[in-house]
Amino acid sequence: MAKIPLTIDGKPLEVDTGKTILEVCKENNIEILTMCHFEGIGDVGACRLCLVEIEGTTKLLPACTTKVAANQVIKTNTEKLKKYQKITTELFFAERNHICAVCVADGNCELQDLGYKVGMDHVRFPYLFPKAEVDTSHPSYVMDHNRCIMCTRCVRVCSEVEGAHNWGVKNRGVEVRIISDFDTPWGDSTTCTSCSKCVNVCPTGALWPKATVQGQLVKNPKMVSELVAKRKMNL
Amino acid sequence: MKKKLATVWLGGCSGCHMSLLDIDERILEVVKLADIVKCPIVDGKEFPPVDIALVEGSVTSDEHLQELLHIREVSKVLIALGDCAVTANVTGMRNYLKKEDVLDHAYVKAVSNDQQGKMPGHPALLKLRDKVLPLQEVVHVDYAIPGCPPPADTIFYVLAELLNDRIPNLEQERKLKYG
Amino acid sequence: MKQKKSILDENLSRNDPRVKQILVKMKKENYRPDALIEILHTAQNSYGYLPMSVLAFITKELKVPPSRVFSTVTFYHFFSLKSKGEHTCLVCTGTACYVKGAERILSEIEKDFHLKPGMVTNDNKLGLSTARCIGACGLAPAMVVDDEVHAKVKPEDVKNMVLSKTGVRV
Amino acid sequence: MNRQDLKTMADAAKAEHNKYKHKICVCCGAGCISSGSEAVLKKLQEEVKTRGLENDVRVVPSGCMGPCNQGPLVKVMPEYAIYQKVNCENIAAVVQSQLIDKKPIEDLLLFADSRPKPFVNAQEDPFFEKQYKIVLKDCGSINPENIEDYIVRDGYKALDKVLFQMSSEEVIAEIKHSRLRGRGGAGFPTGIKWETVYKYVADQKYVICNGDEGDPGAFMDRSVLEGNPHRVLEGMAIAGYAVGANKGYAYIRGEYPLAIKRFEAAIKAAKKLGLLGPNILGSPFSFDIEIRIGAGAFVCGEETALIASIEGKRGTPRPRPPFPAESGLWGRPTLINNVETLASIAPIINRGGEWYSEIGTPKSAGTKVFALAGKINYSGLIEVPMGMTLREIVFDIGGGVPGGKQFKAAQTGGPSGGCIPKEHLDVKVDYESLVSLGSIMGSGGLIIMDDSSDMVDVARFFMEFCMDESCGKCVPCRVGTKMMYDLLSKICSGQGSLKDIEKLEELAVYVKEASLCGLGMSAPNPLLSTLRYYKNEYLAHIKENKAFELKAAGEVSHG
Repeated sequence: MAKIPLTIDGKPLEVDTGKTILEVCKENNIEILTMCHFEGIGDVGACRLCLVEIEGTTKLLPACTTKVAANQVIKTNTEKLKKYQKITTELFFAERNHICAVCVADGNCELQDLGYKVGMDHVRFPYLFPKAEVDTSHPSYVMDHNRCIMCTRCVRVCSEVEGAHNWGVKNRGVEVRIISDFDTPWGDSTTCTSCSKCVNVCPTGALWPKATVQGQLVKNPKMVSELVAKRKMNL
Repeated sequence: MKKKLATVWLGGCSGCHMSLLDIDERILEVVKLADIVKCPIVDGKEFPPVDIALVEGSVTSDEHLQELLHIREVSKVLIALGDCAVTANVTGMRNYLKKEDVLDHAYVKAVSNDQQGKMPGHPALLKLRDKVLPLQEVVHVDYAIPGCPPPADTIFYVLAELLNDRIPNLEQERKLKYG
Repeated sequence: MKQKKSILDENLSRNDPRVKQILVKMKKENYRPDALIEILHTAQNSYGYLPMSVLAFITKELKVPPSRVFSTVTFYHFFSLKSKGEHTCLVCTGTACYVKGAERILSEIEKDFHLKPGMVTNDNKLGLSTARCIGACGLAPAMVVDDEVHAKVKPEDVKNMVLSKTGVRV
Repeated sequence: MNRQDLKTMADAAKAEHNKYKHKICVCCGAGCISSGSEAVLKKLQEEVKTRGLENDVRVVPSGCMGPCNQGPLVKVMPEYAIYQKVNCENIAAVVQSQLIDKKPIEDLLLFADSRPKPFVNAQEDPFFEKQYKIVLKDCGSINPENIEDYIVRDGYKALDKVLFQMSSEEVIAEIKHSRLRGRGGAGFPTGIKWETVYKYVADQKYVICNGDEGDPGAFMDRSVLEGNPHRVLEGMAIAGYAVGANKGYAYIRGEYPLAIKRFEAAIKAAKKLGLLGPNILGSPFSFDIEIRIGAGAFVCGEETALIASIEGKRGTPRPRPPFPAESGLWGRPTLINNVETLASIAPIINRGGEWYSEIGTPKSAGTKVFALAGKINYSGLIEVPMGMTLREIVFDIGGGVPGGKQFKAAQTGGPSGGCIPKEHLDVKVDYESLVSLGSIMGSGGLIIMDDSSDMVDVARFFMEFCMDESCGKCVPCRVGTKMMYDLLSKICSGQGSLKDIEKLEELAVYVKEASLCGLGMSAPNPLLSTLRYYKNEYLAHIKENKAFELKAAGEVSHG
């Protein structure tokens, strides 16, 4: 693969063309915060945590969907970016009802980890306290909309990897919600294969296996990434 | 001069105070530098001017609101202690329901043997507000220590820094804990 | 998973003229999934709204996942899952109408007909909705009663206007 | 039909039209129709017939003439006498006095109720005199449902010219030379956009006409589509030829049924004459257009969201790059131009890019159509050269603010724009100057506010719009607009604090920079511009706050 020169955070690098900024950063141990990104499923650039500054561009661009180009000068850790990462994290927490104290994912939650990483000790913006449902109709799993951050990993893994298209998104703006089929109970789904991929890629306590108690959720997110990788190998 | 310290219990379960007690013998270091002048277990009607106020719990009633406004006025440093004070936490879980429905469920519909299914209405009872609010949505908060309960080590760290006239920095991963 | 009774099990009569209209449109669009929005327009025009049974029908005919249909329907303001009422009253709340007092028209309707935007009267006779701009800014404030645009509406005339156009009784 | 046939048809129709002494246009734009112009048209046709004038007078329904709030409007040519608020009762008198007695009825002439003396020739009225019509030139003078009317006025001449006398490169060079910029709002140079799409090699390319005019307070595109659909159609075909696309989509708002109907009719008529379809005018170039009806989502005005919507999905935008020019509709190179941009193409080809580039200002060439509305005497549709001052537009053309009130602000760019205060009335309106004042040109909505407007409430109004229209995909726009709306509502209801203003400012900059698409990036503009020019009004709201129990929020001194 052809190599191109570029600079990330002052470090000169030779990288493969055709890769995204996020891929290149990972290969070079440069930490980029992500939430909607998940190894093995398509990127949508929605969470805005991976925004980077590129010299010569006034817009901030998401590392997950922006391809590297020769002689780019990329910054991933400016004060502005850090400030925005923190606001994004605060908005995540304020949008729905994240009651860590009673959450199955407490202690094993990507949203909590994000909060610790950006040093969020409190949310400065008013909590929205929306009314959100908990769907327990599925025999094995629970969907708790209170904990959902609309990263849409479940939607994408269900359509791209499993091919079932059980999940979708309804409404728009702050009223968006993940839906199963016709916004019908998950247990009544005609498309769900109960494959558990969505449960394993969910970053928070929104999707979890039944009979899990507070703080006891165990996930296996690698399962999906490895599955996708093995499929590509054509063994 | 010794500093003055107060701890307050608003809408919470007192778990944060338990965690405060979990600093164990280090409480002796705290009282070397500060007098605890007001505390749920210290008798005293007035809330005197203090250097540091540790406030547990969220604002759930009119009484809490008045109390908090007073504390803000008489405290140099106000610390929100624990998830209820910082996020509304479990106490805030009634925010997506109607207050009347919640009370109805608790006092009228619930199986109870002391109220005969009646809503208590004594004028001396505190009045619940429609929405439970974390402290920073009501007054300015100087420091927030999240956690349900917050780790004893973090509580002690913050107190020790402030009592020694240093500025605590909570924006470090190991100091923060949610839930 | 155990199969429960689903909306997809319901069947519509292909002889229903409204269903026929949808079928004609689907045929014209070669049953292409990307024509979904066009087909939904046709369905809403024939039914006045989009009943779940119609969504299930479209889903089956186009062979698209139910979640795709439902997520698309709920994204666009034009589509409604509920009946909008036999007669409709639409108040423009675009900028020009806002500046010229669309709020007062809305509160007048609320007072006279006990309707808020998105609501339908109990007898399903009259529905009230708002639009983000109907492009009649020169005539602000504007409202549309059963597809007829009314210009420079005065709040005090609203009641009679709606009554005379729709025959709705208060 | 081949080239010669087109010319023969144009000549014959011209000769036919010239037989008449008068042409009377009855405005049948959506505005005048709602004032009853269709009945007037019918009555007028009868009247002409009863008086035996049908060989002297040609009566045509036309598109929008401009002063929408004076409708129904009737224009008598060649005198250029415009009658306002014509109805079935007084139309006979108009015919009698204007055509037979040759004495116009002054009381019924345009602006008779507000001008000291109305103009017998409306072109002399300042409302029209100051305008420069390119896009709207034929709008209001031709029957939009009759392709002949368009052809008589050099219609499809530009398409003929490019197909037989110009290469794709030459067409693009001409557009670049004209310095035309996208009229949808952002002002990207049209020629460069065309060139980019042209350069990508692909088995299939597309041209999309963006007629999803979503700004509340804007109706330029509606009027053009209703009043002269063939001009847009011709522009699309020329664009297709230039970039190498043979398929076009016209995405039109569902709220504009008349525009959809007329554009559909235009496509049908053009196909019938071979001006659309395979081998246009006998050339090797084929081009077909399909209509896609919008379903009520403002965000679909954004390129990538519009594409998703045409593909039958939720209209959510995706990050760019890749831009639609590289990967657009179904992953193919796609050119997306706004209605007004496309309507400017034919005149540029006919008269040359040089001619067009000399109109307007050095950086913004040509003319711009504005929808003038709000607290203004003469609201309606106008077209002015770029660089005209706001004062001229508001006071000379628009006749100033009614009811003895004072001009307070002009809002441009809708929910993506800002408010321009009194002290900047002399700004020369073009892309750059409006941006420097914290607003944008936008698609052309121009709402005038008088001193009765509460500017914090105005900011709240637009934020509510953006919040409702946010697609919900990215966090800054989805949650940020909601937060800002809540904070603005809090301030409006008198419960705000200084800290809330700080939070608003922080969120506004964040949402502007971190959002995925143009909707989020521009959503804070009305807030930021009102904070910039009317901060005292925000502070006044906060002062009222004293009465509220939560008054201590953020105002207590500490430390």
